[in-house]
Amino acid sequence: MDGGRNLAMVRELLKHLLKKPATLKYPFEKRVPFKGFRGGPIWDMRRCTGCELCYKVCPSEAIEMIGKGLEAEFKHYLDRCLFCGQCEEVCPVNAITMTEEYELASYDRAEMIIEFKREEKASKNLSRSSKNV
Amino acid sequence: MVPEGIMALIQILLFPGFLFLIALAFFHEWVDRKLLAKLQNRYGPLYTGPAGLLQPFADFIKLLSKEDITPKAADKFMFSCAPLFMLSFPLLALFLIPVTGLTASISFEGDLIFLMFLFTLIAITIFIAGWSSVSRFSTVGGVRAAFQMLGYEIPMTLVMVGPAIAARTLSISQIVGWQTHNAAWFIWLQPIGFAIFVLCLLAELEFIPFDIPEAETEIVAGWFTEFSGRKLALIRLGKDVELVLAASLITSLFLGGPNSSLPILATGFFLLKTTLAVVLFTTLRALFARFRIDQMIAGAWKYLIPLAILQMVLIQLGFGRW
Amino acid sequence: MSYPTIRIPFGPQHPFHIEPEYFMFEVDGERVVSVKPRIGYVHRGIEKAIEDRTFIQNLYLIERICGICSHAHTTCYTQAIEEILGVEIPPRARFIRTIIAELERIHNHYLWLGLAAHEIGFETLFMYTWRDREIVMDLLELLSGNRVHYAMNTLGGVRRDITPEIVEKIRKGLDALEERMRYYKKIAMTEPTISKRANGIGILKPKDALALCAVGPTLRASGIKRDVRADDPYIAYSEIPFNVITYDRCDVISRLFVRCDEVFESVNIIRYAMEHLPEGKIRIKVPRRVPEGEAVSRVEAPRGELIHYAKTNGTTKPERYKVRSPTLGNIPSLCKMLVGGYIADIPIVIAGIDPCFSCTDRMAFVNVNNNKQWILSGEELRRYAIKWYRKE
Amino acid sequence: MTKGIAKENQIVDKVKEVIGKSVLEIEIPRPRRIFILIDKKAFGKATHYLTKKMRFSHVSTITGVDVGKEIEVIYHLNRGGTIELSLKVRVAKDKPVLPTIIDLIPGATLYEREVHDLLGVTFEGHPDLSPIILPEGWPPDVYPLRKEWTLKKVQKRIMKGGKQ
Repeated sequence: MDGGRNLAMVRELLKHLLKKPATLKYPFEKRVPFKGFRGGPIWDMRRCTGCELCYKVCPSEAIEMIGKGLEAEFKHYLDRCLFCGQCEEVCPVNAITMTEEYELASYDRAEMIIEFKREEKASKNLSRSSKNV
Repeated sequence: MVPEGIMALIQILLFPGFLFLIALAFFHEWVDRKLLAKLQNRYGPLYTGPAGLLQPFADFIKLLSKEDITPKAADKFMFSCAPLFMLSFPLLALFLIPVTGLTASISFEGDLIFLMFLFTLIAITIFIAGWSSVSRFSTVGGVRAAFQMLGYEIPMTLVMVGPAIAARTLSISQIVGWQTHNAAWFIWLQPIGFAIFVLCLLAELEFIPFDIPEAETEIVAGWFTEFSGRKLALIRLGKDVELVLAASLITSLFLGGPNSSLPILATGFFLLKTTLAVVLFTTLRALFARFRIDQMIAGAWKYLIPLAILQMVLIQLGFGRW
Repeated sequence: MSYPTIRIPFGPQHPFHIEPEYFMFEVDGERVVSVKPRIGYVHRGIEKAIEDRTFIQNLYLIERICGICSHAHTTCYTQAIEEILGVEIPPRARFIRTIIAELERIHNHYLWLGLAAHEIGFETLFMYTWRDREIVMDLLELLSGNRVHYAMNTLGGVRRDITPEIVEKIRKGLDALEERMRYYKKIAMTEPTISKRANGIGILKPKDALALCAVGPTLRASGIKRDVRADDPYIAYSEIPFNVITYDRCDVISRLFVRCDEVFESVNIIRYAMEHLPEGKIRIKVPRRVPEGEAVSRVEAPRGELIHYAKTNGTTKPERYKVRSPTLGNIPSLCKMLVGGYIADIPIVIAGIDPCFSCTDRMAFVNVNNNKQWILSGEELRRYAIKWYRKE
Repeated sequence: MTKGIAKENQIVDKVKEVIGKSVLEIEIPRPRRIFILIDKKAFGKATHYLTKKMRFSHVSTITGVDVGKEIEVIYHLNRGGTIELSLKVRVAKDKPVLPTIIDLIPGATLYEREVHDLLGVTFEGHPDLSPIILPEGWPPDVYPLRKEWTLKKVQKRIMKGGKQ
């Protein structure tokens, strides 16, 4: 039963005694995603013209527009978003950019809705207004 | 209270007794998990205590606080006794092993036979645990444990008797004494016996090549699928103590046990050798895939038993005697 | 003296299934007497959902039919729609699609090797293969911006280009992947415990494989030379030389070898494709409205032949869209293999065909239970109401 | 596009010889693809001829399409992995019955059960037409893929009356 002990496996095992583990000590060591990684999208409200293209094209209806044209504001539902980048692609004025943030989980669904307000009404339009920035 | 009575109490409860053995059980589980992780290129337990040392203890406490469910159809009495037996038999067996010197807490002529009897009892407890928790998975697991016992029981007994014949005694303490006096460990004298003994202990501990009774990918967790909460905690502790028992049995029968009478030195040697034995188990565990039950039994009867008999013949011819 | 056979349920929740499928086994002792499959537990009704979404939105819905062969599904989908539109995508886009398809095949086969090792209890090999799988997932993240759902395909081409330094990184990654797979193949050949658990297990004779319409590695492991990439070439496979792997031992170990060799083939295909990458655009404009028509498109997904049937009616939404994933094709042959084996062989034989039940269950109807929970919570009720009124 | 379909034309001519009159429509959109719509009467002969004589022995899948009054069942047959022939048969919606092809190709069992579950086409001679995809408590008369059963109608039916 223990006849054909194969040495390839034994050598590999012993080699691993010296190797550094391949796993990361998350959350203390974090892995930086590559450039171009599709994380949570953010809206640049100064550029947005309220053309509704991103709202129409979103496959999972994760974008909600309030108001029309230049006063339009957005509510982005992170828990429905697919991170497909279709809104970033379709936006004629490049107002939407996909950040490299992937730690977007939260216990409370209300926190998963991110509002993007216009400049004069509220100060924090560029950055996210929810807790998990 | 006569001081000598207190000494006996301390011996049983504290030093070479329960507390020490359970702490050793946790330590050996930690060694096993850390080494297996290292061999598999990952970290293993990290955050509880220094380098995850307290992880097994933390698991034990966590399980104690979990809800303890008994299946409605289960045989209540047997279902709750199985974990108790599972823990007490290995602990009792460990008292037969010399730890702090050349003689164990309990040592009488024929304690080797008593130890073999305890081994069989452990296997039967596993079967009862599987049988009494009336779920398909655990029944199949229990039956497989019984089959596996048929496989490894005979070669293990044959091989355990080897050192006894060479040392012309049936008491473990005297076998250890014999090895210390003649400064000859049985691992050199009876290498075949040592190899078979290690394989049989792997089967008894249900480690990887032989973890058939609890094959998680086939029958969930095999015989202890239905246990939870306190009962599961006791079973896992029982399995850890069983690991200590297997390691200390190898140390005393084949590696010369604590080969000095001074308590500190003896315990030091004992700890060193048992940990080495656990390292051996873990390396084997990382090396193999799981056998099927019919392959295991066929292998045991086709290879292990003839080799064990060959070892017996060699001893009779005087090779293993010195 | 036949003992009463006891029935052992495998699934729908079972530690070794990555997805809920359900097999009811009649077992006589340790021998399997009969098998009754029951699927449909991850039944999300994608085909019905496809019928009321636009073609662009469908792209992302179809991609999520399966986590591992998402690119195969989108390639098949974009091919079908482009065929109806009568549009020819630029050659560079075809090559990039092929590169991603082959990277996905390597990713799938590494993942499968780890799962198979876990099935037979070989924890260490499971850990090693899944560590090496990170190499190909990093390459895919580098190329497409995401580890699993690459969203590289779009109607009319691909969305991202391959730059020279990405090509260099891929080449280094491929060398490592090839070298590791050679080592794993040697292990699979020499390690006695693996061959004991996989040799001569789950036999599928060529005659049965053909009659039961098996597909992919399961078919090729029974000695039949069938591969959509060679027989019915699509995207850039007609311009890239490669050979179809077959083994004829018809058991689990030969399925393992077929997949190992296919990784070597994929590595060569990618290297060839990167050297002969044509210049030019990577996508062309495609109208939103697709003319009336129908198309059958076939792709060699990592698990086997994947076939899509599209029927359009001139609007922006498809009339009918049928998806048949490779796993559904292999289930009849799987039942044939399981009968007569041991209980202990069930996981490795099921894993042998590399089942992906999320693919198999993508059929026709929305699972009402999810909807119900979905509607009850306040926020969803509000949004559902908005959507409802906007439609009326 | 016509140069590459010599083989396909041959096949179509042979099929015409055998069941010429009941072939309603033929279409070869591209190499290695053939669509043939035939009358229900000639279905048995056509499938037998194709699978046995013409060696279209691999069924990739069977698709059901609701075309208004009728249900069109498409058999995607395949020969040697290359040529894909889609044989279309139309069946009335109120009496959707078709003979099974399991005797010719055993591999079609699950596909026929699937079309039965979702569109209600019963296949005579099929050993076990029990639901394979839909959940156990599914009302027997609801065929989700039929056009008249829109998403909302089915939800109402399921939540209101149907056993779930």
